[in-house]
Amino acid sequence: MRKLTIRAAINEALRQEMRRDPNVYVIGEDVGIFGGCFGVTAGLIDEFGPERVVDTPITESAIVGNSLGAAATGLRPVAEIMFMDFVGVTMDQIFNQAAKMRYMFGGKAKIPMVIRMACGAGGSAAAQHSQSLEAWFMHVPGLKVVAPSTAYDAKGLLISSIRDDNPVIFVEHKFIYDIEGEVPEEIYTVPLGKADVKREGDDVTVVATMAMVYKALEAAEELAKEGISVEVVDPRTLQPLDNETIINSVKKTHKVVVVHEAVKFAGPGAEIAAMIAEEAFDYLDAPVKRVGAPFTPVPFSPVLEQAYIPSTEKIIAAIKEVVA
Amino acid sequence: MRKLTIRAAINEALRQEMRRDPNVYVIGEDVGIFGGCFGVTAGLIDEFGPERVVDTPITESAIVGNSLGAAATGLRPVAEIMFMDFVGVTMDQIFNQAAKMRYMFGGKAKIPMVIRMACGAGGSAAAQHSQSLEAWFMHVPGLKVVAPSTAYDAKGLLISSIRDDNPVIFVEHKFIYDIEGEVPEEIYTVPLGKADVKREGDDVTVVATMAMVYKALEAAEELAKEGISVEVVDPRTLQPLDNETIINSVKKTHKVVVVHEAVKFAGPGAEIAAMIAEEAFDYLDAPVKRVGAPFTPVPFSPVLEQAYIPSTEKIIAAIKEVVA
Amino acid sequence: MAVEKEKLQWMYKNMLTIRNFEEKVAELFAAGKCYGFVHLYVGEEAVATGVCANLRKEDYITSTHRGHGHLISKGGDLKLMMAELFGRRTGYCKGKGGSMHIADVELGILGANGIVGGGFPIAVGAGFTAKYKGTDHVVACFFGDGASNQGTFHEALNMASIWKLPVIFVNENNLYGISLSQKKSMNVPDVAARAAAYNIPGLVVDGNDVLAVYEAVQEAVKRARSGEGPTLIECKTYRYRGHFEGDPTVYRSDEEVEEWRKKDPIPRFEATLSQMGIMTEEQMEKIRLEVSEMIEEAVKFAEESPWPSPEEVLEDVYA
Amino acid sequence: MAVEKEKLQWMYKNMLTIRNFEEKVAELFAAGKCYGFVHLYVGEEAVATGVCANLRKEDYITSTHRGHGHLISKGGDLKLMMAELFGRRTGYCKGKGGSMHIADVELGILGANGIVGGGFPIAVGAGFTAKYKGTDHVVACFFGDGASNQGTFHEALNMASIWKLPVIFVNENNLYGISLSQKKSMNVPDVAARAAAYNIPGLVVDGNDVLAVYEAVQEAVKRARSGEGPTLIECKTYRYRGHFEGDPTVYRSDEEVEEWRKKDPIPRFEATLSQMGIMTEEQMEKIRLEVSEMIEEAVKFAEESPWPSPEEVLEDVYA
Ligand SMILES: Cc1ncc(C[n+]2csc(CCOP(=O)(O)OP(=O)(O)O)c2C)c(N)n1
Ligand SMILES: Cc1ncc(C[n+]2csc(CCOP(=O)(O)OP(=O)(O)O)c2C)c(N)n1
Ligand SMILES: [Mg+2]
Ligand SMILES: [Mg+2]
Repeated sequence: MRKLTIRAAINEALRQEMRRDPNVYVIGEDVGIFGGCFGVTAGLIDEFGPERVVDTPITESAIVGNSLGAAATGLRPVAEIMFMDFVGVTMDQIFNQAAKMRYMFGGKAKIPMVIRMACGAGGSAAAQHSQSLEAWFMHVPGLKVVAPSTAYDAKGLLISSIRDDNPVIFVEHKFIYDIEGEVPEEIYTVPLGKADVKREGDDVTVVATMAMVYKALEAAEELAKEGISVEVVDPRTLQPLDNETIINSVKKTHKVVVVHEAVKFAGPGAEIAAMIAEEAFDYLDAPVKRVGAPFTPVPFSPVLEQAYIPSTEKIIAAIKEVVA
Repeated sequence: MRKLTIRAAINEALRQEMRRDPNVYVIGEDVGIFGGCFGVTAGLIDEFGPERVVDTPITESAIVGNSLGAAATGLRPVAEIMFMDFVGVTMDQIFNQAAKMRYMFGGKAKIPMVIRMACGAGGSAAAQHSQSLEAWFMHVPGLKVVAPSTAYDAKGLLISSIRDDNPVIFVEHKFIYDIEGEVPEEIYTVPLGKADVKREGDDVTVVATMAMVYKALEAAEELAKEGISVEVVDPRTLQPLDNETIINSVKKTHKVVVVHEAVKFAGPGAEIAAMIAEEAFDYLDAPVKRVGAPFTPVPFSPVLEQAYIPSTEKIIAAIKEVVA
Repeated sequence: MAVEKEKLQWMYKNMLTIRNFEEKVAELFAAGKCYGFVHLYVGEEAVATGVCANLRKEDYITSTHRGHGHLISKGGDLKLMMAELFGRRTGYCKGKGGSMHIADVELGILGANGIVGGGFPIAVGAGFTAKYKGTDHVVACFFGDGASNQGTFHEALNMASIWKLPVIFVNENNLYGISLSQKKSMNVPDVAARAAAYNIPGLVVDGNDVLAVYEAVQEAVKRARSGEGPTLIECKTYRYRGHFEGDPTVYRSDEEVEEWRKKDPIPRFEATLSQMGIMTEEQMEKIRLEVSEMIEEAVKFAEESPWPSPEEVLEDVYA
Repeated sequence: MAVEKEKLQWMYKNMLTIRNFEEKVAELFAAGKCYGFVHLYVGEEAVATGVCANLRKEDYITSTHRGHGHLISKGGDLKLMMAELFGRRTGYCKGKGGSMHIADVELGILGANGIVGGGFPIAVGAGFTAKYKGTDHVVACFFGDGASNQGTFHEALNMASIWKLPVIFVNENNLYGISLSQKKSMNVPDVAARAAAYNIPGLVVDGNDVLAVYEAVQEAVKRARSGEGPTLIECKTYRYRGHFEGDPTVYRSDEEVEEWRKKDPIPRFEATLSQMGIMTEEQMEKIRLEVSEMIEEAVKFAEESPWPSPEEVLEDVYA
């Protein structure tokens, strides 16, 4: 099958959904002629014009709030917040307004909007351009949180997100944009709330998200040589979280390591680990391990950043600890 | 000993620290003649004047950013964000600026500032005036997070927070402001990062925060009648979290229930439970239970709100499940 | 300006309705029948009335924490409003929202809002839809003097201006943001002065004169419908009650309140109506009775309505 | 205006230093020796220079993502700056910050900032300290045309105005916020027009004329030091390079760049200096050499500096 990068897969999802539904449009900073800070919206303005590929001033509260007002009145915006780190300036519009509007109105509003944002470290972009903050959004009732790791998933999940009648936070790890994978040309959906087993195994479950899926697979490959069989589960959506698939894997392997790039403390893995400790305790043969970033802002220097980002070696070490 | 409400204990801490150190001042909306939305700063303006009890426009980003700029240049602001729910409009100044400034500058800045904010449901204040969002701040390296449950702790912890050279998020549960407790008249500190065992017990550990400490104590009292001995641990500060005290309790009881008012999913208890499942797994005889709010915004109607807030009954039921 | 008789009568009735509704709510709140935070609109009735008299059903409004008057003026159902304040299942939000979150999207009411400044960008978004879809709908965005200092004010007015969106920004300057006098919260006498920063018209009107508000907004709506973009209209007014029910109002003098009582928009409009020969005192009395009956009915509806059942807490989070 | 000779010479040298530093960084970045996002100040040298020529060591600045010029002008050490861009332990932030976060609190440099608009409230806070402590320190807050649409702009200018804080808001209007032309991001030709919303002076100056900038800021600093409050000064200028290193600049024309090249602040100031008889071409050449030596030394220092050790990642989070 044809291969696309994650970047191109997302671009294709946007393009196909915009062709299908005239109410779908893209809005954000530099999404037009510039094609988006990461090139994700490249070329869309040529096909759809500036009315549907809307360049905004640098005012994220207005971008999100505008999208919310538009969604509540019949459109289906896909807003881009360049770097996930910038959500701080628009957090209120996301969590108090978009996420809660339906509930506060007693179910009498539909808010079909997607907010795309790029997370992740790896390019020495430092403390305000490298964060992974998905845990915050998981904690907000009313939001869905999507975090793909492959081009196939990215396209199918974005299409599902656009068609969803709720606000969806769509997180894109900026350092996997270039990774290629097979992607059907036609429109298809990947359902929200379904995890995917990226590799089957018997001895230990690794639950990993986004860029960490690749490191987990590398670790699995490495450990296979030593006779340790690792199953890698990618939740793909963090809210709703597919507890069932995760628990089923733990029931089989009895051991689990949760891996993400976000800060470990109170990170996305805290919920996953706590859920396992609560709901699959009787199947566990070892402590629930977590691998995440240390409790520091993201440093700039490549040397420090490499020490900061969870490595394949750290994942291997954690797996060895639980299978020991 | 003399008894004070939590409200009065906080007021006294502010007053005594302002007397001691001319660089300490209070800033926020309606903190002056109005005495703060919850009356916490009542009377301070009479003693210290409008220069040190600073009423601001309704601009939370400017309140926090101003405090940060002042802290970085030699003052010790205590800012008030009336309702914790309002942090969304100033999140960037808190997590990208205040929390990270020291690290980004290579350790060459001191940011002695406190941000007080009131959390919690209970008065039909609905979705945007009732939240408990401490989990967000726990996930931010560079912040400390304090969450007292008693008047004694509130005073001592606030004094420690004011004297700390880092940004401290000081969370006050608005529906325990009126609860009285013994409070020494003199200045004293309660160290940040030390949990407190609010009741000793042998059969099960309940880790509870803020308003939930009282419900946990009620549950303990109730269960004592049935011969179940409950230990109640109050972390008091959530960052740094006193893992040691919690683990020691679990080592003794082998069973644990984590209780908070915040939404359960990805809430503060996720970290506590995951930490226990990782570090005290071998001492656990039962699943790590969590009791928290359901995955919904806070509803308005008293009937719904009562169903929303974790109740003593739910805590009792959870305890019974783990000790069964 | 010639305003049709029916419209003038509607304005009168609407102002009375707001006044009576609010005074009843004050009473019910004191009696423990309504819950939470309640911010009343007593004294400011001319603003919402004069604004919404220019709007169609398809037009939108965004409201604030002090929203009852806006909602009533945009056609909100008194029974559903009252039931919501009572926390009943029959309320506008099934008891989930309360005073600060009442909405009726069908009527274009995009919600009261508990966050000061929260409504600005949402209003701009509704205006964006109108432009995107090529309708001539307009949006009225209500906000206070205090709110005009919030960052979202700036972002939203700028965005509405550059895209010429059909939004009328209606400032209700009641001189205070809770306890802080507008004089201390900004360094310009008029919020309207800020329109210049976005190169849009900015007007000051007497917010206790319903016809003055009506006229100013009429012009702004015309501009908006014809694609000429937003307008900022500042209505100088006053709230007679505390910021919220329970506020001891230590921050203002009785004299000031008295001064403003003399400018009460309702007696003023009554005088105008009888001068213009639009209504006699008897006709007004009839309307007063009608209104108070409507309010009584709303209270009765609310009181007799069922509570939500506890399980309903879990519903309506997602579509 | 009579400016002392030494100050004029300092200005010249400072502008050259920024220009050389930035061009060297462009080269080093292309060679893979500097990392991350680098936003260069080439073309805008007159602004930071003219501003900081009015400041004392005790005064403060807040900077932006495009901060090298500000830092150099406030006295930042070139070696420590360069070492930081190289990610070395000897850098200003021990390699933890990089280009977007360089700071020197001792010199009153409260940091570059990766968040557009992030510095506004921080600047106001430094001004608050000056007022609280009764010093006559002032703060220069640098920001772009794009940043002036962000909500924090509004909140900060309002706060500085009501409290008469000693802050000079220095807008560097280089016509673009990344790809978006200022014409499309706001509906007023001048950012300075926004000063009226806060009732503070708002001026437009030629940002490529260092003496014009100097003079305008001198007045503003005087106001600020004497407790009269903030000023907004818009400096019209242009960046010759892309938004960040690597930007293909598809959003602007070569003609436009050429037009602005003709207004290059450095040759212009050279002409002025020789006209005024302040410096001869030989003296300028001498300074050029001095500057390029300083830059070479800074690069050498950076290149020879040790990397941080991986464990250092955990340090400096808390005091
Ligand atoms: C972001 C935020 N900050 C603070 C508050 C608390 N608050 C509620 S209403 C209010 C005053 C609003 O003043 P104004 O905009 O003038 O409206 P008014 O109440 O006078 O009608 C404040 C400070 C809030 N709800 N949201
Ligand atoms: C809150 C936020 N939004 C967006 C960005 C991405 N960004 C970095 S610089 C920039 C443009 C800033 O334009 P301007 O203020 O005019 O400064 P200039 O780059 O022209 O010097 C943008 C959009 C950011 N860093 N922070
Ligand atoms: Mg007001
Ligand atoms: Mg610019």
